[in-house]
Amino acid sequence: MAEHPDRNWSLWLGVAITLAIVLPAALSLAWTPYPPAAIDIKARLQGWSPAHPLGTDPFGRDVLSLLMAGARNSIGIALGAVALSVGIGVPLGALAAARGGWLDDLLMRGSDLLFAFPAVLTAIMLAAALGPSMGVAILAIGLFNLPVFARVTRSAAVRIWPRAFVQAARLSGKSRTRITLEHILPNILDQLLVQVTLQLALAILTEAGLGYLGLSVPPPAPTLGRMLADAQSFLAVSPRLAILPGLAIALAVLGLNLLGDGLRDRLDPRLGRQP
Amino acid sequence: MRSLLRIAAALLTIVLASVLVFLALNVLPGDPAAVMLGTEARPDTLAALRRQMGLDQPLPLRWWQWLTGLARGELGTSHTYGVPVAELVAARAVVSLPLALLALLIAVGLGIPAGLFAATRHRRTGDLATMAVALVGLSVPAFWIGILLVLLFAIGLRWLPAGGFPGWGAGIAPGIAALILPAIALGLPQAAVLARVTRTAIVEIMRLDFVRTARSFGLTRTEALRRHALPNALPPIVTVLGLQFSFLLAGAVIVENVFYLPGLGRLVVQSVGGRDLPTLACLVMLLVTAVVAVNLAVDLLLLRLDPRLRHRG
Amino acid sequence: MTGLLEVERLTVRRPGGPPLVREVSFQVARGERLGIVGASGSGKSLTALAIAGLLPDGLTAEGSVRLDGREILDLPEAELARLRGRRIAMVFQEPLTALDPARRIGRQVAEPLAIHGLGTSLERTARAAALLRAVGLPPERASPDSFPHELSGGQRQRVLIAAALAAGPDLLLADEPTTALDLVTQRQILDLLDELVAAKGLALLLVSHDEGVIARMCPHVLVMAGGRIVRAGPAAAPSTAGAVLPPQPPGRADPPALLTASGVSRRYRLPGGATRQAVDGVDLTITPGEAVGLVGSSGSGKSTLVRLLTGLERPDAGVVRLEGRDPAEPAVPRHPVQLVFQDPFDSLDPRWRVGRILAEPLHGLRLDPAERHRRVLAALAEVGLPAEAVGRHPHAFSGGQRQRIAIARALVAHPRLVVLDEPISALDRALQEQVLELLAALRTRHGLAYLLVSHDLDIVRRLCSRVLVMAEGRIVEEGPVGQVLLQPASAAARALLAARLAPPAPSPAPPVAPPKAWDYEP
Amino acid sequence: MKLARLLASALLVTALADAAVAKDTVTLGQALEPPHLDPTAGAAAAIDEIVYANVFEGLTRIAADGSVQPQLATSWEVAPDELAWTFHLKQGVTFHDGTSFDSADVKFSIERALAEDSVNAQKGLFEPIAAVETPDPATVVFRLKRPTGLLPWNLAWGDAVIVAPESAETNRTRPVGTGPFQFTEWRQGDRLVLSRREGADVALAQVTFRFIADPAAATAALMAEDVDGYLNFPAPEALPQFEADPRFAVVIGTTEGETLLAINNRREPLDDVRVRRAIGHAIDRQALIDGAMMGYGQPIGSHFSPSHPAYLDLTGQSAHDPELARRLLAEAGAGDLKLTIKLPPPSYARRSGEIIQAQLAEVGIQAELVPVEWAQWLEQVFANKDYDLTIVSHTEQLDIGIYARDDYYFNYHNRKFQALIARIEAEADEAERNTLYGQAQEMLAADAVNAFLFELPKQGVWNARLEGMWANAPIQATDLTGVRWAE
Repeated sequence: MAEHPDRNWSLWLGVAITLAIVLPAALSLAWTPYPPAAIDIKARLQGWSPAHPLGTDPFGRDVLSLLMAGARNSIGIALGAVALSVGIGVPLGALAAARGGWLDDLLMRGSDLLFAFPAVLTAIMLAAALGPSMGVAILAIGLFNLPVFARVTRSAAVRIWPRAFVQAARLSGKSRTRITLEHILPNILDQLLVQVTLQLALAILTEAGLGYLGLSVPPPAPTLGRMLADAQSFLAVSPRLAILPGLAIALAVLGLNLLGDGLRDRLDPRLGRQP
Repeated sequence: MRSLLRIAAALLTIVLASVLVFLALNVLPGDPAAVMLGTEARPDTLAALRRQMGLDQPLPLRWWQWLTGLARGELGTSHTYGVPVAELVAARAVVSLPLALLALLIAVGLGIPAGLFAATRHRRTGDLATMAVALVGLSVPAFWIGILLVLLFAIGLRWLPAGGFPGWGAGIAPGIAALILPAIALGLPQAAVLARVTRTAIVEIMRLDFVRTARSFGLTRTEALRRHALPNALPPIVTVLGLQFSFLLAGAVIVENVFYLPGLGRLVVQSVGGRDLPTLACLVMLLVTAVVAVNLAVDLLLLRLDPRLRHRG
Repeated sequence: MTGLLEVERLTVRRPGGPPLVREVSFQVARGERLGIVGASGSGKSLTALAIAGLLPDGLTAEGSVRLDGREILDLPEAELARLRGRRIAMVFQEPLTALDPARRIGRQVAEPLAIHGLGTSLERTARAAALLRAVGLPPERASPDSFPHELSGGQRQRVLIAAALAAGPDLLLADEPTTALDLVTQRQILDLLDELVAAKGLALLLVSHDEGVIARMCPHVLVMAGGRIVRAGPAAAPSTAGAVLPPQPPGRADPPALLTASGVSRRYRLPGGATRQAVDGVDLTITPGEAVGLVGSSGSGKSTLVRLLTGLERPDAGVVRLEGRDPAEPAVPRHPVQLVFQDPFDSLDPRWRVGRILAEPLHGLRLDPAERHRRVLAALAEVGLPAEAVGRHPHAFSGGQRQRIAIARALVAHPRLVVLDEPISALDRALQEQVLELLAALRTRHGLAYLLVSHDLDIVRRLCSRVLVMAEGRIVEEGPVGQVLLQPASAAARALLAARLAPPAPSPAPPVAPPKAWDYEP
Repeated sequence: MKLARLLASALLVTALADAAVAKDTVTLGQALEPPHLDPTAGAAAAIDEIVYANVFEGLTRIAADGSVQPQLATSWEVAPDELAWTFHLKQGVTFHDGTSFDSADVKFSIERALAEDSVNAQKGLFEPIAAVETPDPATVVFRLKRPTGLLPWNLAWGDAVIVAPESAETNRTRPVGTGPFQFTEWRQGDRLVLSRREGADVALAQVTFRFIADPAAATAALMAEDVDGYLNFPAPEALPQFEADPRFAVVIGTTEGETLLAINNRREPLDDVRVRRAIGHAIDRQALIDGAMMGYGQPIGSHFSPSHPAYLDLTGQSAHDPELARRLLAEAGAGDLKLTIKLPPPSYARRSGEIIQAQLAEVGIQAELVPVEWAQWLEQVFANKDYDLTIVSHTEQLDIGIYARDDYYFNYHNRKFQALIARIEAEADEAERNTLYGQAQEMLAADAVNAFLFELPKQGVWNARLEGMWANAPIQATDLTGVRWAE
């Protein structure tokens, strides 16, 4: 029986809110009411209207299309960054747990070193060196999250290695790598999944910060972060321009956090022991 | 013995960081001299300035001079401002450090009680409501909160300045007044994080046997939580606090922008833009050292808090 | 005269769920001792917890619990808390996690006094010291300033008992107080409880799954099953000692050794820098088809020796040979030796289907899939499980069934030696019987050699012909089962024998068949 | 003596700081913070915007209407052969540190700018001077290599202010000049305070510059009255808000900032004039001004400021005509052109970039926007000429001469144009110079060297009760000498 059945509302609410942001973003790959970059100066700064349900921005672009494309780019960057940190962090953590000893210390010290660098600084230097682009944003955010996954993987894997079924696998002569792939990773998948959702949320927030400093994707590709940053000075003229992207960011982060909490409760280690 | 090992590891991290920093900074495209002389400068004047700044010497030599200078405490002069780097960075640290501490104070003052309150009402409305508020606090970008605070308190009610920093010379009160709004903007999201961590840690511990033992001695559920669960929940809370403080030091650059505070974060952005290498190098070393020091402090504090760790010395 | 504790139609359930404790009623008079025995899941622990008002989250209790005639079941938390520690005390099963890790034991023993405001702090510290001495923990054995993690399981249980009795309760509820301890310590704790309860005239409600423990401590017994009391009355007379297995006839003329260990030793570096000699210069040989027992109290190095013999760990010194080859070498085929673990819930990967679990030991052998599948089905049949179990996950099986699956896994690679590390101690009494019979049958059917590791001499007597007694990392005694277990020479063996309680119910030992090789070689 | 004076001024300052905000102090916001405070050793506009005419003074100065006025030199005359200029100096002038001002200081300042290791950003201004003679403390004579009618105008630049040998080296952090205001305090990243010298006849006793670049923060600072005004407000989009607020006066003026879409004239196919003219015709200047600058700013057809008498309106030659642009591109065989536009940080560049990208797309030119920082722009675009198009505003006054420099990043080498510029520099008569300026503008427009967009507007916003603030910006300066609070 689920440990607290009524707690699952956070899972479903999380799924609902996340989809409310992800679906339009995915849709924007194929279609948006207007091309996001279509500038029409005469139609600038209009309020909502049948033609433009969410109004237009200072260059006359359709805000709804911008939000959809912006969400797509922001989520794309977040996914890319988390994929990068999972792709490198998880194997590192697993290796540290499998080998232990001096390699374990070395890897963990290495991730501390990476952790010591403030993320913002890494992003700024990367953007300055390579010029702001989607790749740089992904690299900057991904590098910073890497130690988180290394640590989570290592501490989860270290608890699985002494389990009896792993000893049985070692007895059958399987190599450490094969045991990691067949026994260790599947059993820590749920904890990783929770981290993925939480780190996605954090990545979207960090992208918003980078956008504010002008280090995220260059124009004309919109991202939620830069839309929010550009709209700051228009706050008095039309607050809608700042509120909408801010709301989209908040909803995306809220949805992913709820999803993460819901997953953590649903994937409670019920499988191991009979209640 | 173990703590000696840890201190040595921390020092190693710092030296390694210095190599990484110097290499990274010198690989940045863009010539500091050009930045200073602007669009009209002639090639010969550029060369003169570059000689003046010592940029024409080979890289390893400059790294060695810089590192030994660092050890001796000479941090060189800023390329952009022409002021000794130590002075410049100190003036900024005097703003960023109190801001980070104030934000941390707000985070602890709001976050931990909220987490405690939610834990005591586990799975009842009090818990869900607090956690919902915490989630919202977590989801809103810090600079958005900043802007809203300015609109309300600075422009609307005129209680607090919209930004800037009068300097501690003008007295403690105006200094604090200038830091309140930015500290709230920075502190709220961190409070949300802290509330969630505190609640989860306490709820996990409340399930453990020794809490039930304590209740069997005659404590009510809430008394057992405060006397037994909270002390055991301190290690995870302290760990998160350590991470948050390191983030607040340099991660606050965006809030510093919104409130135009002369903090470390903005100096970082400025130095990268202006290719002010000595300042940037000193800044990064300061931030890395601070983070390593904070991690070390957290480790040593954890030793005291959790006796089980103490045996591992 | 009303009893001290009167429980009437007590029912415990998760709101809207089936009752876990159904209409339980009983009485305990002042100074009287009542035992409740039942298999795990029979609701015996929940009954005790309900009385103390310490049910886990989400469970509710109905019916009536009266203490000295006063209804306490529906008391608000604050009022009920005032009774706990002062009138009703409890001792729990897991001593390792029952004490606050961040607080010194002296303060934890004194805490009930502080909570109920008895005496000044000086008096409380003195009282705590006296209590610790009373439970056999004078300052020289365990200083009041030490932390729980510095004490052994047995010592921590003593601290718990001292704390429970600190505020002078009238009723002591003991929920499986000795289950997690090894036999020797178990005996000492029960003696301590017996003496203290008598001395302080306490009423005792003792809950356990082990009739032996109940029989020893309580005149009256309730037997619970499925949440109900199924039998009540005086404790059953201790059943007669089981028949002794006829000593194993010595094997054929000295066959070539299957497994040999000479001068094997292993040291561990403790976190504090000190080192512990887990195994110190052990020599042993096991011949094909032979069943050898390895006994010793916990901490004697049994498990470490098993890890060295099976090649899971490399010894610091000495040599291990399995059929002439070193099992720790990666290249050496591993299937000749298999391991069955103690905890059935821990020995199967929850994410894998049973079919894939059973096929894992065949990893090193180059067998085509059809042959693999045939072997898996054969192994399942041998342990009496349906073929369709192949497609299901471990959490769909009970503890006993999982242990059978673990045994099947050990068989599938046609091993010559199976090492059984405490194979049945985690199972209920009834299940232990079935698994023992299965193991005995498999040994005769396939001519397997067994190395049975256990702290329970009865099981060793029933399965093994020879036994090794281990203490502080060394083999202190070795010899045929009959001789070692009847006239033990070493002190360790004698302590183990003394700690043995009511011998298990008799059951006919299977006839001994000469070892027979598998119908074909792999 | 010097110590006493320093102590006195220090006391004065602390007294002032504590006193309630008496109506003789003002706090001005400024978008960019100067790297240092020596105008003779750096080109950043922010330096001049603080110290020009306030802290440092030159022999001559540019007034609010753009004309050249006497300052440290009361009068000057040129010899018949136009190779010798004699300047008569004001008497009784002292530097802030008490040292006296005389012809020796002028000789030192000019020779310092001309020196081999000089770091003066406008070294070219002094190039025609062969020698500086000081017959007596009150007179200076310049011997020229060639007639230079613009000498008084050149000496009015911020880079030509007069410094004393005793304080020259420390002017970067503690400026010492002859101006009415002296340096008091500078907290990098936050504020800079100047205070009135004893006996200086200026209304303000203390001026504080607060460095706030972020548009939203600048708006908030003004609305919360933390700051009394901005000479040039960084966010055009916030101006309507201030126009509607009686507390503030919004004064839109002109600057010397010609904003252009610079074209690399040496890079294929941009070396073909038809392609450059097509780019010019593709751009709708008014839509660009409305979109990027909220409607503030004047369209320009060549590299010249509309506020200057010699300005010619040549916008007609590159009017918005997408059809013509497509035809020109087809003629030049550049149907599907792919270009990059490098954008420096300022918001005028970043916003114009997005609009121009869309307008170029209309005529079939695919432009990719590449945002860069100043350091990268200076290295890639300015030094290495590694760019197709870039958007930048040249804010130096009367700087059409840059098209005559061979090393300049436009890669425009027109001997006829270079000869014309040389004649302008030599011409002493102003009317004649203006007609020559007209020919220069027409030549640039005809060659379509760049797509000339608009003149950066000066968006002045300050407290309505503040008088004497400049409307236009003929030179990069915040002249506070005439500023005071209305009674």
